[in-house]
Amino acid sequence: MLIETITSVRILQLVSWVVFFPLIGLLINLVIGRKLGERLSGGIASLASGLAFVTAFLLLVSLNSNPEAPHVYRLAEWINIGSLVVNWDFRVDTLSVTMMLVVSGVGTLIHVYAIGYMHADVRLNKDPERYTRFFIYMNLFIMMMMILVSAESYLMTFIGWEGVGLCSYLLIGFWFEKGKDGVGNAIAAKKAFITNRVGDFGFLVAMFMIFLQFGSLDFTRVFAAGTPTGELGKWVVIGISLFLLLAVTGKSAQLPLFVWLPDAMAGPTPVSALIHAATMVTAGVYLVARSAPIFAMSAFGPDAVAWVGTITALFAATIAIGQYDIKKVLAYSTISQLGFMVAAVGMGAYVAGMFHLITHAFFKALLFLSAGSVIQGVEYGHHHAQHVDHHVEFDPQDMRNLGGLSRRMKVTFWVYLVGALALAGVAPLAGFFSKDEIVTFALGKHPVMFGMLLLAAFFTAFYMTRQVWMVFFGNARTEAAEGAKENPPVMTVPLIVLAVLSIVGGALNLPHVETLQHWLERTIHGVHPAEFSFVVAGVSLAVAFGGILSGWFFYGRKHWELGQVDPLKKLLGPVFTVFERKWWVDEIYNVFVLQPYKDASAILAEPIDQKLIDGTANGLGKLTGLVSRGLGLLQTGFVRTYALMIFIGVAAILGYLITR
Amino acid sequence: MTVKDFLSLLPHTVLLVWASLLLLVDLFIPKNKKAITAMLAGSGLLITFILVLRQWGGQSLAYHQMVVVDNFAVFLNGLFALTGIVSILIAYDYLNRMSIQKGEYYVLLLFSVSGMMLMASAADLIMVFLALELLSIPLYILSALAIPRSESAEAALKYFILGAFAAGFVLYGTALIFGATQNTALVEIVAKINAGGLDTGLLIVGAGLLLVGFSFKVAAVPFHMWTPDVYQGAPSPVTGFMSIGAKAAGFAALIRVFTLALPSFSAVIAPLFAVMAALTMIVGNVAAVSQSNIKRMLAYSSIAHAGYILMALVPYANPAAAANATASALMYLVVYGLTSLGAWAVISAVEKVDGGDLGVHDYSGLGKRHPWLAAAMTVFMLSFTGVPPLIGFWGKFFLFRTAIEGGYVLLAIIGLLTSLISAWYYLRVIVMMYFRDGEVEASKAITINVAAVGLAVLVLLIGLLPTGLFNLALQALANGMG
Amino acid sequence: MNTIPMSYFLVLSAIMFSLGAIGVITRRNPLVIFMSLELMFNAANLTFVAFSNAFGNANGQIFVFFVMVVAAAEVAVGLALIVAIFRARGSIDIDLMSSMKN
Amino acid sequence: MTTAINPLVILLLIPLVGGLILWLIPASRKNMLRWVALVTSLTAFGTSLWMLAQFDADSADLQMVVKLPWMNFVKVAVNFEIGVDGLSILMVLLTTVLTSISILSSWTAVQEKVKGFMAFFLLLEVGMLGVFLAQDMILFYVFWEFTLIPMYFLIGIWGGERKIYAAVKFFLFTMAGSVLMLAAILWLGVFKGTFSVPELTNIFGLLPGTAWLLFLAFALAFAIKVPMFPLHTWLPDAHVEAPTAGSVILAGVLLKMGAYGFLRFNLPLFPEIAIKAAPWFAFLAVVGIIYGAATAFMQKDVKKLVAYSSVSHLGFVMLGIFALNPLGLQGAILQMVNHGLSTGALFLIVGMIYERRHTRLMSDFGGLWKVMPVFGTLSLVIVLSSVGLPGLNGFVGEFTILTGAYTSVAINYTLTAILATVGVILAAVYLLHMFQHVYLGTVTHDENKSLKDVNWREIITLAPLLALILWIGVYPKPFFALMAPAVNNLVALMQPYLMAVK
Amino acid sequence: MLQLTPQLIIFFSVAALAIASALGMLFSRNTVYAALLLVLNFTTVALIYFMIGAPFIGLAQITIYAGAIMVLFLFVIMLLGTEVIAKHGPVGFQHIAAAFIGLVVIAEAIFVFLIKGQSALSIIPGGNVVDVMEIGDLLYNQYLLPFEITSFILLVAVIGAILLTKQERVKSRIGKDEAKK
Repeated sequence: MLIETITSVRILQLVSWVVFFPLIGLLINLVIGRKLGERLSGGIASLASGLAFVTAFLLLVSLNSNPEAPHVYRLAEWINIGSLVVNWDFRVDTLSVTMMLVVSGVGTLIHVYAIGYMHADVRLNKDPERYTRFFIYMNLFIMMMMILVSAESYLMTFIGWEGVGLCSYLLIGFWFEKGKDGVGNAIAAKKAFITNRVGDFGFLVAMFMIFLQFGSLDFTRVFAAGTPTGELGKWVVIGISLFLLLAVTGKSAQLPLFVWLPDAMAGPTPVSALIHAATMVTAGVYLVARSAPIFAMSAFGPDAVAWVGTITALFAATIAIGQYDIKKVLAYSTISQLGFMVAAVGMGAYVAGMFHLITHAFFKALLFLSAGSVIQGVEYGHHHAQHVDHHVEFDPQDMRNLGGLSRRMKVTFWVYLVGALALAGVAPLAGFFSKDEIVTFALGKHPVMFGMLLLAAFFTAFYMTRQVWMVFFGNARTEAAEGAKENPPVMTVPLIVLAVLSIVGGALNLPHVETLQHWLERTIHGVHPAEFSFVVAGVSLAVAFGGILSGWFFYGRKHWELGQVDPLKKLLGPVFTVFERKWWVDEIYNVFVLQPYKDASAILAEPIDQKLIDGTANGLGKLTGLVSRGLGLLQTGFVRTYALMIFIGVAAILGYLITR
Repeated sequence: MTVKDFLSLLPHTVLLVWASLLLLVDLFIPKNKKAITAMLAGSGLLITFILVLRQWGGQSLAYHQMVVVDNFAVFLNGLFALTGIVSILIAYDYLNRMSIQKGEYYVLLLFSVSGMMLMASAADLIMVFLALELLSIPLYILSALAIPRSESAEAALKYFILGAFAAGFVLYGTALIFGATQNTALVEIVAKINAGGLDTGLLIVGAGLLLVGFSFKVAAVPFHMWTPDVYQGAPSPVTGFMSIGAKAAGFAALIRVFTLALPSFSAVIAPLFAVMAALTMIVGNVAAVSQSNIKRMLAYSSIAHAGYILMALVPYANPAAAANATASALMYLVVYGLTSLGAWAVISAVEKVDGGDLGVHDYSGLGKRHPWLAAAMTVFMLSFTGVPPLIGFWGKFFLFRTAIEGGYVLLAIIGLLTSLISAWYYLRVIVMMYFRDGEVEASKAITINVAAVGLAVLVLLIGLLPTGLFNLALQALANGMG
Repeated sequence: MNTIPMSYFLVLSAIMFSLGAIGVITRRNPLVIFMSLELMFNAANLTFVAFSNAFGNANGQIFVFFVMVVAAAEVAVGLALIVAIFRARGSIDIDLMSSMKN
Repeated sequence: MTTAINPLVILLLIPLVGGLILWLIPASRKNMLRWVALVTSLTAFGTSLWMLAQFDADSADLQMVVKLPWMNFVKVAVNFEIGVDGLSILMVLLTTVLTSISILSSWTAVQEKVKGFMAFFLLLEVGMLGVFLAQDMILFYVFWEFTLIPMYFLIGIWGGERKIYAAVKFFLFTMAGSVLMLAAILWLGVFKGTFSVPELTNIFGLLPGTAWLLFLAFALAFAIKVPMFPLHTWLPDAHVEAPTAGSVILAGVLLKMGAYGFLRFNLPLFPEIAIKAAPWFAFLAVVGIIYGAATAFMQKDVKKLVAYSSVSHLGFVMLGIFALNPLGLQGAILQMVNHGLSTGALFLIVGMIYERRHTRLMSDFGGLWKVMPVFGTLSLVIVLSSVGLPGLNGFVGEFTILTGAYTSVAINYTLTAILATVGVILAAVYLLHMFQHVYLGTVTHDENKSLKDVNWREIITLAPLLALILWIGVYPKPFFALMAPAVNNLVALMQPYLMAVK
Repeated sequence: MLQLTPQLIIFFSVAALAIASALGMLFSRNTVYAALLLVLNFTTVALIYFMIGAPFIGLAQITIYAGAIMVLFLFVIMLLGTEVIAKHGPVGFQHIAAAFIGLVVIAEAIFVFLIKGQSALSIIPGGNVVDVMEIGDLLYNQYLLPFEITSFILLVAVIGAILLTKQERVKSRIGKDEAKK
């Protein structure tokens, strides 16, 4: 009976509840959250997210037994003007359900973790009032993410797409009065939003082109439309794919729009884990996977995607090597891993990309949360070491200030290690399988791509090793690190769950079993699994170990001392500086984009608007006044002049009249 | 002279006799009781007004074609009589405050009004000339009423010299037209012209010279230059009176002679009108912008308004627009008259004994100190600007409509753009009254305040239902001579 | 034929009229200005009388009669005005009467 | 369709009567004056709802038409002809809503000359409603010009430091455009024999040159009012100097009169010219979008920033109108409503902080969200609505407009729409810049530390706007449904010309 | 072709005298001379009137104009003692401009009257004499109304003359304020 119920197709109609549960949660917290107290407030939010997960799971079960896809459920009409018909339609297929599961699953764990984390965080930042607000934002995020993945049309996807951007903005700026000069976080939030908007611009233009070409924005109708004919049609599809790529680079932090993600680490750590590692940033990957039929029509759109992903993967990895901030390293690592995913979907390896998306969600969320655990543990130590009246600037995220935490925060250490190894691609952890699949695809695609991805993988292993050693091994380099202590179970339990998932996640799509492959094939047609090759697997495993070994070579043999120069810098010199300074990308943007825009605006606002345009308007007035005074000069006051003027008038009139 | 002749000119005759008798009666009225003179003068005008109204609908040439009584004349005569009444209301308090209260003021006013009425009724060029003198000479004297104030003397002398100068052109023009047609009666002239075979050179030069004289009276460019000085120098109620009276009389003659008697020359005259109208609108409005004295500003504005009326008269011979041309001009004379008299009433109320508080900036704070006067002034200024739904808008509306109907779109656009410029200086008065603080004081006399507020109410009310006025103006042409 | 063309009279009157106008424009003394005005009126009168003769009717002469009366009236007012101004200011120079301008 | 008691006439009368009642109340009874004004405006709002109830959304026709003879001179009749259709009904509702809100917002902000303020406001409402309801060109012009007077006084008497400059500039600029419009109206009336807009629709037999001139005369009047670049320069001054309620109405309704004018006159009267002019106007609209955004970014005064943002937003509206397809037009009309709500609300929040601090410079603020959390949250929603965040009203309008522009046959340059889309990015730039400087960061000024959060009256003032912002964002269907038939009608009117031109 | 008949010679001489006296008035520095030259002009014009059959008007011209009005002028000149006023005013271009425009107007008159004129009218010296009877008849019949109006004009002029020249016993407040300034 029960089985029958949950496998029936009617269960799929529940899909809108993945949106409504978080909405209800956020409304409850919005209205009475402050009165509920922290536990209850956080609990409700987590429950809302958890119920969304349950719903998603029910969908999974039902969908499994109702393979005829896709299922579309209409909630309400939305826009219906002429040929533009867009409705609040939810789409249930394997791809969307997969994303829902990842989002709500990881999301719920992070919610639970945040109950503990935020309890401490709001006190450290001296504003406990803001606790509820955090969970409102988090539920809003889950809701928006659910809209994004469950949408049946590009436009509805876009709502979620920008909605999660908003949540990102709000959560990066959660401590809006903190950061550099008191506005650092606010500026980081703004940067994230605006950079994302640049990507969204691409999304919008892509939508216009889709609408013009296919006459609809609904996935079903667009994908069913078939390849446009003619030269124009060909270029339109290329345009669509390239503008979608722009959207992807914004949301998934790819070159050249990745710059916001490192700064986004200003948000509370659960946010970094959920939004800026596990879910939101992968929306770009999802978008490409979702738009697979369009990319399939496009001549070189997929290649562009693949190359952008590949270059980003390598580029970000190099930067990660030169960072000292524990979260920044992870941020660049995220960019790099997103590069892998984007490269994968670009190569047509949609399943591989999705697979990596899922595993990455597990281990990167794990890493971030663990980093948060580290930070809070160290903050705790810092506060205990601190005397009340004098406050020394201290950065608990700077790895140079840490060290030796493996002894003080044992759970955190072990789960971190799991995450790091998974990320490095050590078999049989989750990361190995997913990354290996991508690398295998790359070999088939282009040798250079293959080489670059391998190099990125090598760097990944290297910087993770560097990080683990700097944070957890050696001696505690500051008092704070000395006094660090393990966090409560509400935080560590989710970590352990995620660690387990990071270990076993690879089972989702084991070679030759390929559960995920078969599951997603129902939605994304025409993808084939990569032929598993022991050679490639061996090479990639070797690369991982090579990275770890060289990492150990530089950072493991000799413990880091406070104030020392990075050992790698001695070896690489200026090259390392390039990594350390992030290839000066921010500076380049500043010189070539921001400053010119500011200058142009200043010119428009002052010389053009005030002087030229307003000046012209006022000048016309002044001119009238001038002419007026000029006419006044004729009015001499002498009656004889007036008589003369009359006489002149007479002469003129007579002159005119007699010549007619 | 027959009884019919006498009855035709009954209002004029009554007014002239009333004025002469008032002159005698005034001798027996003590200096401090000139209110009686004022009231007697007012009642004379009222009686005249009633007599004028009774003539509506009839049409007759009288006194050997010297005068004509038609609706056109009646319409304007009514306007003149009312103008006279309002001027008395405005003047009485003003003259008291300035200590120049004289019974002769009212007598001369009545004579001037009768001159204007004769002008509107004149059907012979001799009558036009004599009426012109009868209306002008009292105005010269009234302008000089405030002597020894130097502005008054200056204004009177300038007005006199230039007025006589212009009258000379009228006279000479009349002589030439007489020479061309052997006649001075308009009906005969029309008949002669229609018969053909005339010395058109003489005729057209004569017409040109008449135009000069009339343009002087209505203050059209380039015969406008007396206006600012005279308006500024003459006592304010006198200025108010002549701003509408003299202008309307000038237009009465202009319309009578040119549109009714000489339409056959329209091909030659219309371009002349057009150029003059354009120049008048531009010069009047632009020059007003830089004025700081409110009387001078309104003088330029009066020039500008003459330009608008002239603009509507340009297509006077175009059969499609002719009726509307004259009707809209007549209507605008009423519109301008109501608004202008009102504005001058306020100015008279605000003016000080020493001639102070005549600057636009002196009106600062009037809105607070004298809300009624200020509100009235606001209405007048907005009406001058042509903001709906005030009467000024409808006046301009019909004028521009006529110009466009007659095919002079460019002229209409010039008019519209210059009325935009006019908004600038009219608004400045409102700015001063409401947006600036000041300690301005104004007369609290009931007459002048009633005149100002009453006119404002009229401007507002007629503005809501302007049809009646325009239809009246149309009917004024229904039985015109010619 | 011992007639004189009408146009001669017209030109003569035009010249006199113009001279009068020039006088109004150029002279500073208002008395002379008045005289110049009288000259202008006089020129117009000449035209009337000449036409009257040419047409053989008396209407033009009647007109002249009226003009003379009006001229007399104007002169009376004008002279009175000058007297009043002279009393008030001690001068009748019209160029000094130019305080209102622009 | 005539009903015994016509809502439109009553709607026009209510504020007028309210104004007269105000006149009878002594000036010293300030609260009574406020209540009377509020009740009047709410009654007007109620009447507009009644009108909505009577409105048949499936019909493209003018409804509730009243046609009374007003003037009849010689050949051409001027009628008191009013009616409402899909193009105007939302504008009427917007007017009544915003007037009530504006009056509520000036409850404490206006303490001097309350009587005059409220009376002018109600008069202004009469004028605005008249503009949207009038179906006779002369009547339209009368109402159009009439709105100038109350607004002129509202700016001039209750305005800021440079109020006189701003008031006069506002008056002169608007009049500059409308005088030429009057010439065009007169020309049409005289030579086409009627002033009635429905009768004039799709007039034939105009020479191309004449049609162009008439079109431009109308367009100039409306473009100044909208305002389109480069005729916008009166707007920042007027907005900054006007009292809060005045700015709300100015941005919320008066600017819409310009855009509405294009819809009501330029498109139906001169379809062929409109199609030919579309690329040029679209170009100007896009320049306005980007120019307004860039200029807003440089402003130091919050109110000025919002003012320039109007230039940018109205650029979208104009782009939508000249897309000349259902998408663009419906988007434009909705965006007119949206801009009224969002920018009106923005001016309200600026007014609220101005009332507390008597400054509007961004440099005087910072960290307000911390001090005034509720206010900060409300502001954020409003700012995001203005940014065009999906799920809020601004996005629906902008997206439909941009899609319309992109697919427009009349504009025919897809680059136009793409450039306009850049405006979406730039809007985020200047608005978030403002939000950061005013609300985020630390509290930099001690005066700001003790600021009171919004009170209930202020929340009630903002609440209807927020509700509408969310409603339109999530479920705009009823709004689109109201205008769809009329817009389709308009498009159908242009269709033959569109075929001919392309 | 122009034939110099005696009538023409007389006309030209008289016309020359008229123009010369007018010019003399125009240029004379002394107001008294100007007045006397104007009298001469009026008299010459009266001569013309006699010549072209308008004896009544000629007589009136001499009595009213040359006699009464000019005496009035001389009277005022002497009363005020303002015979000479400096010739050159503050507006220098005035004379040249006036002369130029005057010449233009004269040229226009010559053009329209002499060159372009189609009028075949001519004057018969000594002919078409209008006697006083005829004038009186016209004046009291056809021109009764204008005649009456002129009387009112004269009345107004009288009132004006008295009003303007009457010395107020009690000076008006304006006068006092003016004096204080």
